[in-house]
Amino acid sequence: MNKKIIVLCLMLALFFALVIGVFSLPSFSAWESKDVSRYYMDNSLEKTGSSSVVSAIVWDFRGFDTMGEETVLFTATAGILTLMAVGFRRRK
Amino acid sequence: MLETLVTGALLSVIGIYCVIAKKNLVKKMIGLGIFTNFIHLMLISTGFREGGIAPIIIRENVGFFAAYSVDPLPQALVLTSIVIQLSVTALGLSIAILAFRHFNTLDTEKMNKLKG
Amino acid sequence: MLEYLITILIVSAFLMLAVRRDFIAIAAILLSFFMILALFFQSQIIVVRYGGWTPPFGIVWEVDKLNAFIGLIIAGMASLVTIYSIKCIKERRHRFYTLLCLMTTGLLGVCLTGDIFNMYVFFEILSISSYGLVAFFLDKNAIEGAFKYLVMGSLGSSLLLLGIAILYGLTGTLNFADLALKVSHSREFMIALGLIIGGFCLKAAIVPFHMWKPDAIEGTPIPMGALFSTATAALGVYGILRLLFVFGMLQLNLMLIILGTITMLAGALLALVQINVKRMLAYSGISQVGYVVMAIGFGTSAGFAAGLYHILNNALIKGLLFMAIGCVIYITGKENLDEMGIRNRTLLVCTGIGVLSMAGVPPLNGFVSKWLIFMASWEISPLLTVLAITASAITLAYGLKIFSSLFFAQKRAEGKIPTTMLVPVIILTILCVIIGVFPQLGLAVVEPAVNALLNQNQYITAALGGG
Amino acid sequence: MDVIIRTVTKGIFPFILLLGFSIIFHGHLTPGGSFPGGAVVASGFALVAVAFGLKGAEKLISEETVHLVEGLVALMLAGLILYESFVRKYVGLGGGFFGMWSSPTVLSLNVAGGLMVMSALVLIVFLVVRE
Repeated sequence: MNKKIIVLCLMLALFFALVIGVFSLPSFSAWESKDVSRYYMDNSLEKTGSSSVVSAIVWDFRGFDTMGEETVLFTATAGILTLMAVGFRRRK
Repeated sequence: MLETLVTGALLSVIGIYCVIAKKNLVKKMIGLGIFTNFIHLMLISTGFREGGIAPIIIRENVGFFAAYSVDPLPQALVLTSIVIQLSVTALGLSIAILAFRHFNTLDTEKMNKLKG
Repeated sequence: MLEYLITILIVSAFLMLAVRRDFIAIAAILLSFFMILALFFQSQIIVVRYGGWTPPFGIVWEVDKLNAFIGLIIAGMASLVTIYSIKCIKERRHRFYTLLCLMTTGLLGVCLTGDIFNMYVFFEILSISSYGLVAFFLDKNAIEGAFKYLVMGSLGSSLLLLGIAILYGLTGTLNFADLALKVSHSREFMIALGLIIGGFCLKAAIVPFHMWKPDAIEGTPIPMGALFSTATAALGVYGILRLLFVFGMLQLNLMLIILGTITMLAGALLALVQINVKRMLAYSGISQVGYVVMAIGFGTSAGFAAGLYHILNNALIKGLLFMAIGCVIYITGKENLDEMGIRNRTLLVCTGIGVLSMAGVPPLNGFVSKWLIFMASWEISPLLTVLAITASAITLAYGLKIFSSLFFAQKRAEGKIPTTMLVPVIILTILCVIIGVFPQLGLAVVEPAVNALLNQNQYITAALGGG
Repeated sequence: MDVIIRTVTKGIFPFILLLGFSIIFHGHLTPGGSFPGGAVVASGFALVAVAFGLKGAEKLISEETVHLVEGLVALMLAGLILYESFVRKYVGLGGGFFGMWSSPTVLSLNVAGGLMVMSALVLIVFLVVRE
């Protein structure tokens, strides 16, 4: 119980530190300097034909990331197959 | 913008508290999820724009779309990151199921290495 | 050629799910090793643009000498581990190989990519497949180690993602080279870089984040222990190096020296008190990574050469020790230090060479890189040299513990070791001796990597220029 | 489960599938795409697994089918993404903007990704329900 109170106090301190840090944070970079996403917005319709810019980025401009993401999903499936499929047979 | 950052600070503190102080494996996973959601919030708030519109081109706004839309790139990154978070949560919960089968409890106090 | 590499690895992992033949994964990993070997001997920087988009907008992979050096260590260890596990893993081998294939994908992906978010994605492939592999045996140790690793590893990769988010907010781009051009060395940038380096420190098991490693290694199959101590550790150090150098942030030297020294001493001291041999080797691996980080923190070219050389030697020695001890455990079935007597002569000689080399006995390879580290540290501060020699002495002490338990055991178990398990051990032993006797060979491998490290401008221009 | 849930499931299941595939196929025109659509389809199968048990769900889609779909889709994805987006090269942009065929690349990849997400989630649900 004592430990819990200590952790709680630490967390409160961390929260206030974060809030103070947030107020002193300068704003993120100006809109004009983001030329990468500017390029995506300007060229999505002409170069990929997709009118949803997010879909165009996910599947075409940065398609390799999404390939990796599907591999992550497959990895989780393979991991769960490793963990679960055996226990089922053993119990039977 | 500012309230997003304050909410983010709150979420991160709740998440870390959950992971460190809670004794239940499933609650630890929930804490991890909250912490990751804080990061998704931060990531998507980097694309914030005052009075922006959704990044979808329709017939009516073809010409002046880019002047009003919010940043689409963080949204794509968050989409990828959500799937990754789903995979980690699924694997973690199935490990928790196996732990329950071994120890008949989800309490870390009754296990050997996960104490503290 | 690089795009074929990743295609082969991923597709063979997918095929393993349906076809369940081990040779697919074995062939894929061996093939990837030969591809990396071919890349290593190319002179210029290779850039691959996925999907045909030009760099700041699309995703690039980029291989210079540093990448190729670390990738060679990773792919070499992965292929040795693959050969070793043919007989070592007895049940559900197709699942093991599926996950091993994916883990190799993740390791090589993080190592070779030139885009920071792509790095995060491959980092997660690596992490998730490692969680599955740690839990592979499904007993109590494995499950607890896997859960601990999962919670800590997910927090670490969350920190990585947070750092990436701040970097994107500051600059609006994700490509390494483009980031290096656009970034300004402000306080927010330091915070972001610290978060990302924290994520990599967790993978390399630097001391404040080292708790997962002994528990995870105690539960895993022993070939995975070899991979964690060599390839994953090398990858963590590579991440720190690449980020520091591509952004030109050499002010963090002092932090690296302090972390490295603490890691070195704490790892060695904790290894001394262990009775389980897997845990002892795990702590020993942590201690050796401490040497590397300390040497990198010196900031001199002698320090970088010594650090990179020690990565290579640590990979050879730790791989050798884990695999040899794995053979011993294969025969005796016990993991405690005082029950490790065996009769097999070849194995005894190999393990002996590994232990002596780890302790830094002169004609072997461990001595060369440790000597280089001592020399480099003398220029910075003699105190560091004293600390490094102390840690080396402690290494000798626990090395002798393993040595005596092997050579002066009362009970000696008989048993036959499969050839596929013995071949990687012998290969690594021969490499250890050769590099120890002819240190110029090792330096010839390390020297181009150090040059690439010091000339990051080439990396940046190769990514963005050249149409 | 009791009869109400079974009846409701029978009625609602085709519409869940329809909604999911509609989200997938309009991924390049509207918000959403492969992951939300695939998750909706998988939730339909999860509903069947809850209502009729695992036996009932495996009548609809067996584990072997899921494996097969996953393998085929993975090959398709790897081919589509890694080889310089050959759809864009050889098919090009099909006709006017804002239409169903305006973007063959994104459409085909969305369908492949949606099937991948669906098969992975269905497999995970099956494995965990079997416990």
